[in-house]
Amino acid sequence: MKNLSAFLIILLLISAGAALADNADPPESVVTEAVEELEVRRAIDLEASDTPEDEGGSVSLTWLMETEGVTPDSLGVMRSDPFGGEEHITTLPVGTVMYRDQSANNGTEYNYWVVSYLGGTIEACSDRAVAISSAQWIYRGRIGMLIILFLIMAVIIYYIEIGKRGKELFIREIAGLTAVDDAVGRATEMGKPVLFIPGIMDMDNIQTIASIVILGRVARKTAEYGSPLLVPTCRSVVMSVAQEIVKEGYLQAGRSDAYNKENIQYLTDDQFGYAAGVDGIMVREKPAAIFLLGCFYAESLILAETGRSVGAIQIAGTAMPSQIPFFVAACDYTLIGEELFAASAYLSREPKLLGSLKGQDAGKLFFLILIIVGVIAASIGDFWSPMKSVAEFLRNLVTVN
Amino acid sequence: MASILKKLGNTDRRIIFILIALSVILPIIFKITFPNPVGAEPSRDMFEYIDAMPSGSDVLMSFDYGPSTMPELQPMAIAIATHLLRKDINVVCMALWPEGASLAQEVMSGVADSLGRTQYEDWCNLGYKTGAGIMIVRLGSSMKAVFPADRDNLPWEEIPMLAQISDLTSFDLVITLSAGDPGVPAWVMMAGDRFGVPVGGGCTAVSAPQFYTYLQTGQMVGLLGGLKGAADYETLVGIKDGTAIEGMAPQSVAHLVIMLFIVIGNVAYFSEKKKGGRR
Amino acid sequence: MNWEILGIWLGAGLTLCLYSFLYRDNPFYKFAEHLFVGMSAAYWVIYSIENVLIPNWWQQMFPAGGGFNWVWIFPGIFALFMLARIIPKTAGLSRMALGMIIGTGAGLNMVSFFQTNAMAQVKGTIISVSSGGVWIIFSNILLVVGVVTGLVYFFFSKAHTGIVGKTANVGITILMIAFGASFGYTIMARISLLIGRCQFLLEDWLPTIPRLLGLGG
Amino acid sequence: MRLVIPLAITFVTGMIMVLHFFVPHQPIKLLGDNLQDWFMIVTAASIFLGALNLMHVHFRKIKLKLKNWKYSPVTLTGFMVMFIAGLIYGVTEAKPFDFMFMNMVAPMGSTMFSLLAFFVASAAFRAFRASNWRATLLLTSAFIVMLGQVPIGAMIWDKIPLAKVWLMTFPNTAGQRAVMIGAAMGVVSTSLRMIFGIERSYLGGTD
Repeated sequence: MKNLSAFLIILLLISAGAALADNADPPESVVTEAVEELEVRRAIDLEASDTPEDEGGSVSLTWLMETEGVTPDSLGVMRSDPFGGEEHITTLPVGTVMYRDQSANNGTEYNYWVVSYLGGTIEACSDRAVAISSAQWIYRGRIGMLIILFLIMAVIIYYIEIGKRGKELFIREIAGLTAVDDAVGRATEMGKPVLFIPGIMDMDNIQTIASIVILGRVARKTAEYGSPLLVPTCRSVVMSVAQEIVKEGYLQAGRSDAYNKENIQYLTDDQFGYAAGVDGIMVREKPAAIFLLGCFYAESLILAETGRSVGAIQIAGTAMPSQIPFFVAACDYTLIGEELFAASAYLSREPKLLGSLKGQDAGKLFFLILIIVGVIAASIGDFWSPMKSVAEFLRNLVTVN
Repeated sequence: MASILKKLGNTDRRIIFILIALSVILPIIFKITFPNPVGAEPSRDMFEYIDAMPSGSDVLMSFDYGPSTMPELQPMAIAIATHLLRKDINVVCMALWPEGASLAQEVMSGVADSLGRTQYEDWCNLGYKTGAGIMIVRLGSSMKAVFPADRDNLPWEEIPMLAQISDLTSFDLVITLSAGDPGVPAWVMMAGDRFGVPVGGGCTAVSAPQFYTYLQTGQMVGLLGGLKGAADYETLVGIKDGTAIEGMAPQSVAHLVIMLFIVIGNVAYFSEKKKGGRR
Repeated sequence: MNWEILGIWLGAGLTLCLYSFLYRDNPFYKFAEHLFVGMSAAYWVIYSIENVLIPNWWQQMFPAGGGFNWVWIFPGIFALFMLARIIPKTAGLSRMALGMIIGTGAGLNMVSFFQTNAMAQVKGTIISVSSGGVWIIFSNILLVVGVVTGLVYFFFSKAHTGIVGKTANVGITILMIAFGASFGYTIMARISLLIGRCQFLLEDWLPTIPRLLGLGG
Repeated sequence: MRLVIPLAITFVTGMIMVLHFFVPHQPIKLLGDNLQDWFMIVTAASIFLGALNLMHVHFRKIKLKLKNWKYSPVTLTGFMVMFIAGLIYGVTEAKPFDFMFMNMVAPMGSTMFSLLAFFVASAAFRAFRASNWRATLLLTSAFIVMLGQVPIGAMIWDKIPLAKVWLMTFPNTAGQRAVMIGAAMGVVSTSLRMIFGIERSYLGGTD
């Protein structure tokens, strides 16, 4: 913004100068004479102030240039301190109208002035301006954000703590999850296996973690219904975690005898290699239900396509924005973005997940109300000005500088 | 009818592959070109913003992509670089993706040679750094701390055009050519919102729809989305034989073919469903 | 044969090797794929040495003018911790480096995402919907309603029944239009990449064949 | 106990970055600047880690004669040739390293992803179904965008590009923004859990 205004000022000065020259329109000889008599242009309206919102040690200077007179070769910024020291800080090209002195000591009162050089000597000198540099503790334009962020963080931590103490936190039913049971049931009826694909990322990805939580639920259902569950993975760590989770699920359903470790296998780390491998499994085993939950990239399309072509019910879920559309178009149910995390929180009942979800909801609710009130105020404000300032206030609340 | 459709539904993938390949290859071979009108698109905003900049301005151009998205982003880079250098704007290049450093060199040396601009005076290539968003925040306090030397290890002090650059705010505009993460969001967050430097740029078509929200809020001054954005910019700058403009004809044909595929596929699906068959 | 033509043939040959996957998985594809993985990994390593480690670490620790900046030992130690992962016995040390990377990233992401993707977006949505022409008013209302109902859809503390359910339904409708736009753009992107390769094969590589034959004959 | 120091490091570094945003005063600025410099170096080391891992995987494949082990020497040779060329000649333009990047790595990289065009086409035919109202709406919006993006759309009907611009500017922006705000809240809460050590799965297990 400062750059822009400086630029505008220069532009104004140039155009003003041009306009003056045009208006006067004197004979050429007169102009030449006049120039010789004129003095060298000097800086005027010099202002010095502490650079706001910094770690200190800096003073900002702004000035204007006289419009009439001989243009100097360059400008110099000079400074003197209370102890009598006088120094030349920098040389600047003509046309500069601002400078930031980064070498000031905090708390020292400095005198600044700008000199005009012509032919290596000082030909003109501006008035002096005084400033003391200091450090600030906070960016003023960010205080509003600090307060809102702090409140939301407090709410999240509050809900996590409440959850840890064992209080029930309500989370709505996720539509895709009810479909899980139906899909597994149908696979059983048809006597075909269920295929679960936990994405292609490793266990450090939160989407993979969410996916594995849902795998636990699917495993329990397949164990109850007695249909085989296939889990090909793209990472060896995911494979071992998946084996544990599925085993646990079969144990809970009282069918640990039906658990088959061989059904959960690691294929390859390679993206397209994995897609080709899973395609092979789909074509061979013809699963009746396919779950595509987790972090997917470009291979999502290849997987969903083959799944559709073997006639399986497909339930997908990912937070990858560019893959969601493909899943919506090619699958029967899709958990969109955050629904994936909500589903895993819903199933695991883990306080840290549920609490975060509630805290995020509080944040969303806050913004929602802010938007609604703000829009109403702004719209009424077009006819009744007091409301305009309400809208302006709300807008400032969410403005960060 | 239904049986034909059913057969179509089971068509070997390879036939589909050949059809889509032909829809791209034929327009290229027969050099079909379509005029590419540029409406009130964000690519026009980008062009007008740069066009209004005075010569001598400093622009930071970040090459945040690799070979995998070159066909979309390289023509944008060439068109924007041509526009900037033609207007005598100083271009400082860098990369958030390692491959971007090499691609920047290729683009800039090509464009600069054709316009008679010199490296280190009119443009320079600082190269690649790790750290993405965190590195950009550091650029906000000191450019030289992050780039003590350029891509070819030439010290910062020995590059004349960098004398007037101290940190991100020294730039009048940041342009990012972004293939994903890190890319546009990192620049908008750090350079734009945190340090107040205007941000514009281009991205792959995959991520373009997301960034429309940054346009409405003014967090970005303009955006080129995918090959269409590149073709728009080539049109606006007046590059006649640009690869993106040339690509618009095969792109058109391929879009029609894919839409046709979707329609046929759905007709087959619904007619089978009507017959009582399960999916 | 000059270097330029050799380069084009190398590129074309490898391109065709990869495209052979469309027929079926085969040794040519596997060869090119494995070569690509190895070469691009080396590219990343070389750049992280030449563009990061040498100028930003080594030359800072041992400046050109001589001397030794001991502060720079610390990042070196953290970097070594990171590498300690390879040896199972020392793998635990990598948690220190991981802690630093995750902490720094989380700290930055928390404020940046909140500022840019939440606060600024809310600010951009607080607009007047009573001025301008009918069409502009309609469009602006759609924008506001879309954001509000979309947020309601992703609100998990209330069941989707009654008025909340109806609002969420409006939300998912707008979301589907947005996803449709992403869908269209993504298809465009994929096709563009194919066009780029076809342009290379047809316009750069094909013309070299007669040139080569001319050279040979 | 073994997690105490890493969690402390996460907390301290996270807090420095948060404070760096709000507080311009020393010593926060100095700490933040240093941390950012260090971060670059440690992430560069993690690129090394990835490469070493790759070598390890392929050596193991060869040793145990695992599936497709015959291709592992290709990866290793490719790595070594490129690596040595980079060390000897540097990254300068028109040197062997740059030549290999421009003529081998770049074409292969772009080809790998252009394969997806074919899979999109085949999915268009076999998988994208307007089977429910959501998918129908999605496909309709996609059609408008696909036509509006290319010159042929304007040739069919000159209002199509206008419709596309409107669709992108209003409904698309609204939808993307709702997702964006929601996801930002997710990032805030995840980062918060990490900084305060509530989430520690990334450190490998809990104790």
